Amino acid sequence: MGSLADTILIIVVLLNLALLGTGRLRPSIRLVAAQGMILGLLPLLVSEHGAGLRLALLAVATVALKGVAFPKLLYRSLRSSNAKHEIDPVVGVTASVPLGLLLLAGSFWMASRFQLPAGVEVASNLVLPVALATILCGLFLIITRLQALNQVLGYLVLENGIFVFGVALAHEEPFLVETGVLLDVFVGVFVMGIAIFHISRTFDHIDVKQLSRLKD
Amino acid sequence: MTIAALILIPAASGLLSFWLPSQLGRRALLVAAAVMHLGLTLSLWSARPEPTPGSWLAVDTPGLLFLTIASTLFMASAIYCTGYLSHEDVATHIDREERFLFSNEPESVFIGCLLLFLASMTLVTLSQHFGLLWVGVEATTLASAPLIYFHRNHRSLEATWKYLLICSVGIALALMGNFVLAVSASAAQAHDVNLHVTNLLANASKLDGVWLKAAFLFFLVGYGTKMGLAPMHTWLPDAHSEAPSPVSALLSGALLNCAFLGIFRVHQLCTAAGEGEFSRSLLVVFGLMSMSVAAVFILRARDFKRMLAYSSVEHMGILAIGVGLGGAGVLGAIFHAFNHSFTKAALFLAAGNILLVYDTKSINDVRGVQRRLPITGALWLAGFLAITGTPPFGTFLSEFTVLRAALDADRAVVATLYLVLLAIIFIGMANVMLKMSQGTAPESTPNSSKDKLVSVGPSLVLASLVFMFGFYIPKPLRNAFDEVTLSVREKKDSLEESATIVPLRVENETLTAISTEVQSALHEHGTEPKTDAEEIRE
Amino acid sequence: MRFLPLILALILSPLMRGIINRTKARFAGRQGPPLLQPYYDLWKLLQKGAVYSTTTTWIFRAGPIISLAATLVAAMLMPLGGWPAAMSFSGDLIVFAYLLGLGRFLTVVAALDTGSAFEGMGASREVFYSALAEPALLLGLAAIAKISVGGSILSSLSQMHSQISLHLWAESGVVLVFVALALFIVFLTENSRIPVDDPTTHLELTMIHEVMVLDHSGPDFAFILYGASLKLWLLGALIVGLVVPSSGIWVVDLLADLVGMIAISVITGAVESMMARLRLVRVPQLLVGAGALAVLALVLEYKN
Amino acid sequence: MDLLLDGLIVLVGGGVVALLLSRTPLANLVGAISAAIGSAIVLVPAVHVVLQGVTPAEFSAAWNVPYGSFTLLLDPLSAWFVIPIAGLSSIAAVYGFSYMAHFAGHKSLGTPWFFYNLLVASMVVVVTARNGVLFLVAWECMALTSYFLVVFEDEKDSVREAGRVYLIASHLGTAFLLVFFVLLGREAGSLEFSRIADWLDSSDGFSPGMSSLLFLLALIGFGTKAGFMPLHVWLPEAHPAAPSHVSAVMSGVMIKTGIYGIVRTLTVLGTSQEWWGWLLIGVGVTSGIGGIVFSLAQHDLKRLLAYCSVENVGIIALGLGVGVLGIHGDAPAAAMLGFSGALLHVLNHAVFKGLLFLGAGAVIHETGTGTLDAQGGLLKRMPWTGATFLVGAVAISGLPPLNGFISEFLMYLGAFEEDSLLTTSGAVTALAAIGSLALIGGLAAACFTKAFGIVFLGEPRTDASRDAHAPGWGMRIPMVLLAGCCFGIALQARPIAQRLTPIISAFLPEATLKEPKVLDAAFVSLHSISVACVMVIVLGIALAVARKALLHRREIGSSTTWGCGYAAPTARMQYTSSSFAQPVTQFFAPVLRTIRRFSPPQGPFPKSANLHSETPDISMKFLFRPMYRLVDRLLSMLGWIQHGQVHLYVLYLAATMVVLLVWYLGVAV
Repeated sequence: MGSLADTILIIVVLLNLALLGTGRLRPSIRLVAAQGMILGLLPLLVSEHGAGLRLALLAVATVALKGVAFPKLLYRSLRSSNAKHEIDPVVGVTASVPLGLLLLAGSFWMASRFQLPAGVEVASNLVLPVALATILCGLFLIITRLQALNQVLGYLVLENGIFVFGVALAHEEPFLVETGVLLDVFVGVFVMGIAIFHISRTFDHIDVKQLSRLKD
Repeated sequence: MTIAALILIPAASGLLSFWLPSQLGRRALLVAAAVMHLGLTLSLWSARPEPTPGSWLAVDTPGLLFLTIASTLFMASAIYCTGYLSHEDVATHIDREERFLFSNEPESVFIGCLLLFLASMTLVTLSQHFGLLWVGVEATTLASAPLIYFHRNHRSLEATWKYLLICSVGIALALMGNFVLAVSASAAQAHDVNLHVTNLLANASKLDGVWLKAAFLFFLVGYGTKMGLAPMHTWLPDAHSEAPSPVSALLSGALLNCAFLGIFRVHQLCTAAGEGEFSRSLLVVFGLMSMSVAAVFILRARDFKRMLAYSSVEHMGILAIGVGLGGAGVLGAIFHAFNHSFTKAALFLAAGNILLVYDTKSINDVRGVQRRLPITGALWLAGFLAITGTPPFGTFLSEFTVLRAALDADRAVVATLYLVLLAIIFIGMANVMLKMSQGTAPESTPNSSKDKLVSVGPSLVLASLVFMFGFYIPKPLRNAFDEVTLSVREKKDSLEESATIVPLRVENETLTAISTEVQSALHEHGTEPKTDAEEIRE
Repeated sequence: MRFLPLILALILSPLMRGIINRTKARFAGRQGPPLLQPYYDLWKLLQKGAVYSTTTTWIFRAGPIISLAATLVAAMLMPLGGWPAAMSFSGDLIVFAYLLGLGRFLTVVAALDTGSAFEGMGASREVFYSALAEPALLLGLAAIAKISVGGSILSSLSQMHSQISLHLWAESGVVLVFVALALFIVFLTENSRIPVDDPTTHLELTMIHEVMVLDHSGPDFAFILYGASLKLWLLGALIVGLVVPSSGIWVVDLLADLVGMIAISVITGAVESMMARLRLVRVPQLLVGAGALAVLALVLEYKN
Repeated sequence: MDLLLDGLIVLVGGGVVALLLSRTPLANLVGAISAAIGSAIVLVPAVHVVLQGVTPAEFSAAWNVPYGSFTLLLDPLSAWFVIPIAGLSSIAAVYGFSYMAHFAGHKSLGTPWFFYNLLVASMVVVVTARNGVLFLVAWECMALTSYFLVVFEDEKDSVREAGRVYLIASHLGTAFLLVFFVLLGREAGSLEFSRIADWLDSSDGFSPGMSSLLFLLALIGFGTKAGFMPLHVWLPEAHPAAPSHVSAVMSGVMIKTGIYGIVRTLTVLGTSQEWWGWLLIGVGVTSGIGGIVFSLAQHDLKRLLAYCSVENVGIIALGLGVGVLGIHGDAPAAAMLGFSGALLHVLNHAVFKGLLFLGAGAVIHETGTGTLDAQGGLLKRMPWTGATFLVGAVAISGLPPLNGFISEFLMYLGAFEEDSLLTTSGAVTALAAIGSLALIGGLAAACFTKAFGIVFLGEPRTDASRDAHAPGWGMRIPMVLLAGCCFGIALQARPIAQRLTPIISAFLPEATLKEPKVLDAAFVSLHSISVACVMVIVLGIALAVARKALLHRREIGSSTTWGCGYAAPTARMQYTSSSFAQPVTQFFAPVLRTIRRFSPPQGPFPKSANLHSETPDISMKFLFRPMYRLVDRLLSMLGWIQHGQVHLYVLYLAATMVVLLVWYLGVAV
């Protein structure tokens, strides 16, 4: 079962790299959706004593949100904006991939410095590095990609990374909080979607580089 | 019951106001909800209700303090809003700076979000579970975003976007912090340890230090973003300057404190787990960074609302330093949170009046406020003195206490930097705010409105509260401060310490720094409170 | 009998002027005016009426009176020939200096009262030079106080004078010489003699004291002249008292001091005949030099 | 003690009422009366304490702020400072009533009176407070209220700028006091002065290093308020800007609270070191000579007076320095004389500086300008003002028969004593004191002959000064009163000085004498001085009578001033203030750095020629402004941080997170 978790995590990493490699928005959304879907399975695998009802519900909710709802929202705002692909990212798409690998290496180092406290068992020892890598990858997207939509995607990837960590390590997260978290993320993305809609309507572009009137 | 009411009243009335047809009704609802909320909050001071089942929500002293701040400020800006909204013309109108047409957000949405904002802040202050706390903080972001976008023009949209993105990312890191904390908690052998604050504090010693500290890092950056600690403060000046003034008042006075509460609770945990030194040093570093950044931009301020925003960054820095210094510094910090919130809110509301009349945020275009708007002008000057920590305002006492903590702790460098930065900021603000309020007013201003009770009343009340704190701190409040202060002392080895203290010192210190009730309480527990100085020297 | 020094000062002070003028005349190879000429002048002036400028106020009339009054009181503080002064108390030397200052203040103000540029000019120089002379005077006195009495609280001019003995000369003669020199420069300045000022002319723009009193006439001018000569006498007596060692026998001392007064007048005359007036910009240097002498004297005193 | 509180209550209450009356004509009356009466009430217990030498019980009220308690004590030292504060404030309030009257209508008079009353109250609290926090609060209230009085005419740019400089300067000064008190409290374990005293008795006091640090902090913090050079920059700006009765109070007594602070510090620290004496004398020499030289270079009457305040606090510092030296040179008599001189000069300066500022106010009130060269011949038009101003001028030049001389005489005596008794280092310092006192005296005479001569004597230089009228009795009486005090103190020199001895030995046990007879000699001479003063006056009168007799039945001609035969003299041919001061200013040119713009007359028939000269404050120009610019430039280097690029903002965030993690995982773990 650990092996299965491993494969999922590796897929997640690959998806990160793929995401870094694409400049066009539509495929990027698709990739993030895929990542969400995959992660939906994770809860079912983590706990040794079978998937309880709580985890099952969590899995369903995750898939529903990360895999279906978010992409829908993002497609909507993509249609509303006339942006098709990243104009000129701070770091070019091709250059992003090797940097992504560097981030991966870095996160492996970090993970190596953490040793899990006694009494904490984890589905796979890939969990921590992958989680960190995904988080960094998300931040990297937000920082380098200048299309507002891409930044939302970056935010989602970041969220996914945290999700990986949370599901795999923090068993004591009560259901109430889980749902609260998901709800918040959902509303967050929803509001961002609206914001993007407004941006594209008022500025007829969603290039955040040009959103820099407010400065000192 | 009360706890539920505190959250549900604003939430429900918020949702209600989305559909409420009559404008008058909405405003009435706003004020009514504010009044009820404030009433309930004050009632908490007399009797604290039982925690909710599962002790998800409960009233503890730090929470109550920050809840009081939030509720009071909301009351003030709710009243202010009723006047403010009537000035905002609903029709499409010309933008001040870029000369294009735009229209305001529908008032129903505005008021609705305002109330939801209050609800979420209440949730933050009352939640006894780190996860729930996080949910609340994220909720505040989402509820306040539409408020910043009230004037639907380019700049406010930009500000909203920055606010959303940066804060969401920050909060996400805080979520990571939650999970890391959970890991460190699950290290504890006892399996009943979860993220309940009380529970964690009780089992603090069992927590895994490495992961706890890691968690603190995530929380510090995450909630620090929301709190406006440099260098994560970047969203703050934009949001505060573009939001309508009553909202700026709430953001700066209440919201930042809520985020601070998050950090404070983790710090409490670290101290309880004996890792206090770690969190303290980090807080001091970030505090100083924030003050320096604020100093830089206050000196070069061109827009008075932005200047006020940067001053918020400065004061958040002071809070961080105070807590970071520990001992009396904590007292100073908590007290300062009160002073700063009230002062800053008063200033933002006054700024709203100035903005309304002069129709510009540029400092160079505003002169002679105290002639054009006598009361607002006086408020502006008083606010200036208060915000720069000048006697006889409460801010002086709190900043003085923080300074004292720094010197007691032999942190000469910190103390010096602190004073130098305060001085620079004083000069910067003096240049701006005196220039604005004095001098001869222009014969004609874009808007001809005068000081009205509803527009100056709230800030007058807040300002006079700060003035009162300069002379008198109500007993319960004072005890609450002391309690919080004692709650973040290093619990370990305080017993053998108690033997070694010079009696004279303890007597003086406790007489001055810690009020006698708490002292006696401590005696019953057999632990002697140490002087702040020695606590840190040890 | 304490009043003897005062009485002598009141009677003899104009005589000093006579001696000085006679000396100068001799140097110039002239017969010169009679020794008593200053007395005749005073008498004549007292007989006259007065002319007042319409610009002036009561200050102009008060000036000569008060400055003379101040000088008279100062005269009460000055001992002579082993005779203690009419009034003598610790620190009277300071009062002495400041009473002369009061006199100067009033003279200057009276000069300004005329609203004339000349008087203004003279006044401005007067205040400046006296400001520079003041430190020299007091530092010099401090030096004497130290070597003679030691412990100012009990030191008055009279005691200082009585302490000057041959023994003291032998002990710290250098100090005495330096101080005497410093005080002599002060003496010349305060009495507006060459090389600082020229008492004989008063129309060139370079003049100081004489030009200040340009508009005074009649009794007022008499007061001024008498005050001036009194001042001359007092400062002279100060120096003489510090230079001439006292033997303790009063007749001897008195004669010695009177001789000293004559001597100092003659010296003054000689200096005036032999030296030219300094350029105004040089005067401050002279005065600073005097101050330096006094300090030097004290420093030497600490040496031994 | 109760009277003191009653007085404070009257002051505050009256102020609030005046504030509420705001623009109504009644405000002026209420404000002035409450200020005058309130201060008068405060005066009573103070005088009683000084005369009886008994300290009433301290008034203490709990004060629920950190480290705070509301503790007041009117010990002799405090009482000594309360006397000038209350006295001058009361007199100035009477004057202020008439002075403010012509602002009535177009300005709210309630506000300035509100601040005036609070200013007086806070000054009294400052000198009686016995708790650090209370002291600081009162101290800062004093600064603020006076600030608001300074910017009374804030429609003028110059006034606003002056106010800004003042506010910033005093705030920075207070920063040092904050550190001072915090360190004090930390060492002694409390901010209650009484507890600090207990601590001193019980423990072995402050370490030498710490006490020196504390003293330096106090010297800077209090020195800023007192106006020591080079911390005086705010003073010549702020005092001229304020309404004249306020300038009188600020310059006469408010800056003395700084002196009080330093004296009190010596008490609280319980120790002193010899080099403090040198330092104080050094400060005194700098401020004294520098102050009076700059004063001479001024063209504006009130600026001149302001700089002269710097000179006088310098003199006071000299006195204190002599005192400290005396303690350490084992010359208690000298110490006593030094301190007595300093404390007495505090009182004296309050009297004559108050008088002079009121006079200046009358002049400005009548001619509408303080520029010296726009005045002239005012003595004929406002005889009372002129006469009293002359008294003040003579007094401030430290000349007999007036009070200024008495205090300087005591300092001289002390310095002479040390010069004779002390070892080389101390003696040389004492020598410096003597020399500079003498020089300062001479220059002060120059400065005030100029001020009085140019303004009140000669012919009017402008129409404004020609048409000036005498001010009403409301403004005359206060001036006459103060002028009377100048004589009174001089003639009562001995009893007053004897009052000082117990005060000083109360707060400085080291200064008390083994054998008091030495000091009696000094008191004897004070008595003889008073006698001499009387003689001067009597002789003066006698001579006046004599002169009258002489001129009796003789023809008294009157003509124009003799101009070397020049037929048509005009007022413009008179000597101007700057030309009067020229020899001095030229001599001190390297210090003054006066800026001259001179367009000389040209051609045989020159059309026009003019000379403009101004003397900006050197420490402002060459010390503080550059410092400020430097800080500004340094901080501006960080200006790029807020560039508005949101993705880079996120970069900050991410970078912080990563750096922290790497630091933590790489180093901390």
